[in-house]
Amino acid sequence: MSEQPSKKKFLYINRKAPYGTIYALESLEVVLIGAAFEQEVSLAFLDDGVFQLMEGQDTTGVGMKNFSKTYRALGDYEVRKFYVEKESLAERGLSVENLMPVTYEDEDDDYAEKPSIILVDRAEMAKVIAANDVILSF
Amino acid sequence: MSEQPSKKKFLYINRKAPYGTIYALESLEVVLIGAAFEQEVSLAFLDDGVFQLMEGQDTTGVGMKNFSKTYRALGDYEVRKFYVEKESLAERGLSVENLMPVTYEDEDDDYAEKPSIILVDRAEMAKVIAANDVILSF
Amino acid sequence: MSTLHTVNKSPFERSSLASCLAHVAQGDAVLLIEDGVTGARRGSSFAEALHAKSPVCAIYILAPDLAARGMKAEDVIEGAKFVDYGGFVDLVAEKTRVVAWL
Amino acid sequence: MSTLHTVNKSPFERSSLASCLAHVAQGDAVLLIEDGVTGARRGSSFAEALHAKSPVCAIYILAPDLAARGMKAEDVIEGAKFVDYGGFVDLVAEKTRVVAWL
Amino acid sequence: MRFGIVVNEGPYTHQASDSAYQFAKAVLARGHEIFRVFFYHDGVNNGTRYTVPPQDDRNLQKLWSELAETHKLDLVVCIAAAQRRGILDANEAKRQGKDGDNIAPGFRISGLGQLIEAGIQSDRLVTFGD
Amino acid sequence: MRFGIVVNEGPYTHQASDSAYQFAKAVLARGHEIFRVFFYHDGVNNGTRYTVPPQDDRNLQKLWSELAETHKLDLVVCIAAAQRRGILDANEAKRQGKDGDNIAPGFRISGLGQLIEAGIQSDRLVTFGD
Repeated sequence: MSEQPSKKKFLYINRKAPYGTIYALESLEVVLIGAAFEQEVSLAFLDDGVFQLMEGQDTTGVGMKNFSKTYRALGDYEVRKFYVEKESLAERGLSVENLMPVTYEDEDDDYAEKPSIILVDRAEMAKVIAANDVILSF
Repeated sequence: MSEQPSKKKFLYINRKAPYGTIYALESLEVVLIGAAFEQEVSLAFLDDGVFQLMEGQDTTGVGMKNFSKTYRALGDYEVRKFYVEKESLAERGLSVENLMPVTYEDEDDDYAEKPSIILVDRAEMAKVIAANDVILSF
Repeated sequence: MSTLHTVNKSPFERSSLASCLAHVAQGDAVLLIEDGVTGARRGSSFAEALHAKSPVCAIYILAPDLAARGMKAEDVIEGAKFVDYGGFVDLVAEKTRVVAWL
Repeated sequence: MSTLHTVNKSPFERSSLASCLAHVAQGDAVLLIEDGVTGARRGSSFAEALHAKSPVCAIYILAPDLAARGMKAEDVIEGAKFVDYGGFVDLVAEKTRVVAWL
Repeated sequence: MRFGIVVNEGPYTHQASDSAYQFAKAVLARGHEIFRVFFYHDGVNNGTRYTVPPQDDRNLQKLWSELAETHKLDLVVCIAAAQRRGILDANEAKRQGKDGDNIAPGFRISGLGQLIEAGIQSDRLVTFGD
Repeated sequence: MRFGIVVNEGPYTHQASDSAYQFAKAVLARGHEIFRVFFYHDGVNNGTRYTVPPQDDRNLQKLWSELAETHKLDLVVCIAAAQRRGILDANEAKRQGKDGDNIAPGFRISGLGQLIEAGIQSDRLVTFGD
């Protein structure tokens, strides 16, 4: 039987818009639970997944739960790497200014507030995927 | 209350490939039941829906039920208009020769066997849609 | 005798909006709902194709779905009209038939 | 240290195969399963884009899914390789990780 | 005017059930009539009383059941689709030899003919799905 | 080698459950081990014993239950996803005040941590979905 590494790198790939389907919300539920397992965790937002991070989501009119605030809380759970694909934003007429600010407090730097969102191009996103051990797709 | 016409024109729009999802099969189940209601019925096959009519479907390896023979039996249920879109075929590298022959017996013409498949271009398909009263989408 | 077409999927993910636009008739209306509203985003790669159809058919957007996805009226293509669920009902009543591009 | 990418949707309906191909690395493999096999159809509007990737990564097709959709080996693009479910398992074992493009 | 509504997906996974529910409420608010709401494909999963959604989220089964009660709506779950997906009423459970049922109040199980009839009897048929 | 398998869609509606089942059989036939099959999203609907598919079609719930019994597989249904969709075991039914349960033999309900654990403990994690 093969040896298990003590720590694995988990990547959550988010490619779907929120609300039209439940995948964004149920992905977030896995991320929250997974944060307790002391693995390395990164999130990738590409294709329609970038809509999950839109600032100013207001679900009052559709009667659904607005879960967008949860992304901002992930920094407290040591989930601090949000890779967002530039080309996906551009195709959708979006720029990083349309996204909610997601930050974390860096305990190694006097608790300075630092951005969790890391803009990458498509080639860099391919490298992010290849650098992880376990890929969960939503 | 508005008057109900005694007869309505029903159009079944099939846009999905078979087996990957159940929509093609459950569309067919509606068509079979609907045939008993003495309405005018037409089927439209566009986009990936054209794959539903592929000749030679063999589901042995995937362990799923092969329901493709049912299309050929629809002539006996007075379902005799299969509008198939040319552009959808061409985009998928298909021609009408790749489709199963679907025919019906014309009781007004000495039971001559006639083709149910009617090839239409996109503009004609738009007219088919606009000529019907009730549209069921699968 | 015109048709209301509803599209509930993002045109960046699925071909349903493109297929819908290829099958509309003069005087029809297209209503974007659910994830379909993303297709109306100004400056997106789909905006031009959608806007090009506006002389043929009116483009409507279900406003509650737009708001849920963090977008405002000024974020979508020019000429698009907004409805709430009541306006959706009115559109269905005005047109002769509804085609859902699922 | 390469990746197996699985794609289960038709590229005529969804953007997942296009997105997958835009993110493969040299030496990766792409396996088309379920409705994804339709993307390998010879002469289709997607065939060239798929074939163009073959110098970068190998294209595999799950044969039982191809048969279910009425297609034969000669109906798909040149250079594609065929596997059954056992071959699918072998591909997973050979590669370091699996990405499902859902 | 008389409306028929078709719901093709289960609750939560797709927005279809939410959209159909909001649309149905608006139809009634506009003074129109709803001839029937027909649940097909995974839509049958709206009709199980076993769901327990998170307390801070909407309960779609309850919302449908309450709307049906208040407005005397006819909520029909397709029998063929329900059998494939494990939605049963007491009759079906008995007929199929199952030890229980899970149909929610206000929903009834019936055949696909009810969908065709909704198409014939309604002035407009509106479909919500994936 | 040790495999983890994730099933994200219910039976029949999408091919995901069929593909995952055929894949699982092939994993075992190749002499590999299956650490766990985790059912998430609508995948939880594979685990209801109330399904009655047509007699000329495969019964996916039974196929999974039998495979689990023969090979001592661990079939885990996500509790949060199951609550939203109405899949209950006897314990959950009691806890939620429901009058019955519908979990199928060989399936067990547990938390999302079981998915993370499958990712950690398996050499390969393979996902089937929509």
